[in-house]
Amino acid sequence: MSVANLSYRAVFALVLKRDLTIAMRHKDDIINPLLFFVIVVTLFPLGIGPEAQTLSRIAPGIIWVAALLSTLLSLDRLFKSDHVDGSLEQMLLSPQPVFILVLAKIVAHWLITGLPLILIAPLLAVLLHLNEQSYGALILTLLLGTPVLSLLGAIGVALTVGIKKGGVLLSLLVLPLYIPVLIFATSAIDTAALGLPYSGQLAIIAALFFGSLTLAPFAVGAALKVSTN
Amino acid sequence: MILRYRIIRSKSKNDLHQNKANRVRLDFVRYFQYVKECIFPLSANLAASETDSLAAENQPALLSATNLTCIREERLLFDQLTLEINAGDIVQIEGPNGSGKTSLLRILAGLSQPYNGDVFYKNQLITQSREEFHQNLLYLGHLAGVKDEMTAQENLNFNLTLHGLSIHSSELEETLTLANLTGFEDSLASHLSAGQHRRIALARLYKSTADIWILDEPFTAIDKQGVNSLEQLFKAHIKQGGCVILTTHQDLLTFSPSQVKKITLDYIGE
Amino acid sequence: MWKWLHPYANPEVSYHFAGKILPWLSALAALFLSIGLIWALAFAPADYQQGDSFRIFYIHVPAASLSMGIYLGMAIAAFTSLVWQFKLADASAAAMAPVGATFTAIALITGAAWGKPMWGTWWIWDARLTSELILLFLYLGVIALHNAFEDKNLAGKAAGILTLVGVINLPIIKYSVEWWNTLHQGSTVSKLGKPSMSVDMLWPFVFCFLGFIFLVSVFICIRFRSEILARNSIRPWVRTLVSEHIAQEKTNAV
Amino acid sequence: MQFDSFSAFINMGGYGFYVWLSYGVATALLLILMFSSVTGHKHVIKNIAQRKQREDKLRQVREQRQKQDKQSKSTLSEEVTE
Repeated sequence: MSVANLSYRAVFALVLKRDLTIAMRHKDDIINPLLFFVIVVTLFPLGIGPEAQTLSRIAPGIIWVAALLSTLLSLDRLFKSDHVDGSLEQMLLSPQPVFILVLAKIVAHWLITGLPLILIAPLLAVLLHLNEQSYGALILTLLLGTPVLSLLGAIGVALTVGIKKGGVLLSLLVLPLYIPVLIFATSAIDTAALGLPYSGQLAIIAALFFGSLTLAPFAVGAALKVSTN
Repeated sequence: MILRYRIIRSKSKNDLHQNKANRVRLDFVRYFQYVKECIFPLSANLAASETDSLAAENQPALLSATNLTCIREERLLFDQLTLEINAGDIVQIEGPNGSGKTSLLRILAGLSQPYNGDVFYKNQLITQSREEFHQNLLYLGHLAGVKDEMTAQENLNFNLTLHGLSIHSSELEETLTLANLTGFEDSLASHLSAGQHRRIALARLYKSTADIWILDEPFTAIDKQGVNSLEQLFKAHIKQGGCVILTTHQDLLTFSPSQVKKITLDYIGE
Repeated sequence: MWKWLHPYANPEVSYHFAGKILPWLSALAALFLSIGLIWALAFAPADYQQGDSFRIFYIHVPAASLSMGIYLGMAIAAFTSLVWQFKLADASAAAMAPVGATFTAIALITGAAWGKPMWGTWWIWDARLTSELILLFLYLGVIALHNAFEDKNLAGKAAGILTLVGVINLPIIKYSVEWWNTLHQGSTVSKLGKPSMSVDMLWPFVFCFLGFIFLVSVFICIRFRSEILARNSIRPWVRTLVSEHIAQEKTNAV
Repeated sequence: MQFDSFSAFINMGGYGFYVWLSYGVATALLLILMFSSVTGHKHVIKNIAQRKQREDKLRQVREQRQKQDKQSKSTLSEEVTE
């Protein structure tokens, strides 16, 4: 046995592996938000009507709003179970930087919920008659946008994790912050449908991604310290 | 045991009366003199421990706190609490339910911020030397910090690695044997009993290199034999120059009363 | 440099200071608002395009800019409280949130009432109205978070973090909404833009604006005082203050 | 004065409903805020007074207990001297 200062990468890998292991043993946590996503998207044609033209017009919005909601649904498990069984305290008390721990947990959350969403999105796009030219834009915006959802959402969860009925409050806190991502992502998909370049919107989403990647873990760390207080 | 407890209690009550600022202080020298006068007029044993604690004063206190004030839900739990914990101390915090024992432990561990006052690790603010302090701190709260979805071995491995201790799997099994979890290494924590849960968390103590152990009700759900071996562990830890701060409703059985320092929290609003 | 601020960092001093300036602020607010509003309603000339509906401008614009201003003030207070552990800043941020939310609501409703005769519809997804609506959501989030915590100090810290996240996001949201608006509305130019004001329109506006600023200060003072009391309820000075207050009320009742 | 008569003032050149709606709603909201601020202040004071009463009661109970403790302690020290 030896006392060693773990490298940041080792800490990151340790927490990531732990969270993924837990998720793999609790598969319904992965599947349920995904099912929710699919069901919400299939409800829209039933509510609006099966005309291909209308559907393809609103498809980007539907897919993105459903993605927002299913992320919101899955966010709860990001810190809740760790808070309930005390392992969150232990993590905050470890000599490792909170930034790394938090980032690893968020990345794990994205791998568990964001990635499956991206994989299944083209299938749903087919159901909604999304314009063929938009598929690339859909995947790219989801790829850049869903991490932003996880990062911003983590702030909200960290703030509400100590509150008994934090679920409803969470949506009030987090959804307004999601608006820019929603606007730019859907507009990128719309622009792509017209055959125009959408790199501008993508660049803005990328900027949002890097901005939240650097700032959100700090906010999450501070919020967790308040919540475990 | 009961006798001693009462006298210390009334002593600290006296303190509350005399001192408007309401310091519950751990003034060991005065404390021992008091005990000496009261019960053991001639005790070599006590005299020795008295010089011990005097010698320890030359070094910086392992953990000290000044003027701690804690308010929870707009209730004052303690006010202007000053304490000093040296290497080789075992400190038991007592008080009725809701008197702020857990809050005090959490403040000392740096988990909660006090309303007022500071906590120092070797004369350095714990907020400033966070990493060094956490390297030398082992805190176990009410909640065990054990994941249901992981096996006993995985839990222990994660907890140790996170706190900077790398360990081989053979050693992991040894440690779990010490914690009396033989045969349960590979069972998911969700299949284990409350006591075994607790043991997984406590198994960390056997490998800990931290000086300061802060334990909130470590004996809950632990059987008699387990309590005994934990107390042996505390003894070894203290001998090596560590300190133990704990809350427990039972008294420590294998320690002589003079070894255990007590802090009584029993604050009444002014 | 900050030494002169030191006495005001004491909750007791700030409590009494806020109490002392309160009547002055109220008087100023009443004076400016009565002059400004009467002038705006009865004496200011009608706009040559919008006619008398333009008179909504005199409350809509101050309310809208104050709603943003209060959020900014809240963010500054949250920042000072988080960085320098300045507890009074927490109290002031908590005092500002409901006031800001009310002014945001006023800006929204007056905007809708102005929009109806101008656009023919109560609600239009105009960039300014939309970002005002989102601002309202942000305010409501902060207030809800304040109420969700039992402990006032923790509530202040949590709401402070949310406020700071919000204030970083606010320009992004505003920009994205404006961008979205121009994208979808094409040539429709927002009619709520500030028209070029003549001097006889400007003066009543200035009076109204100042009056609303004083009114906001009155509200914040009252709420700030109660926040200080609630956060320091165990302090002896609060105890004596409260018992004096109760005794006075009893004599008044008799 | 921009208006010839009081009814013209109320009418606001045809926009009366919207103008007075805005001013009315704004006034109402501000009054509600004022009301909630003032009652909130009173509520805080009442709460503190209540808590003070409760703590006074608690202290009385504790003091009684302390007295009993003292008595039992004196009996105890007698035992020790024995």
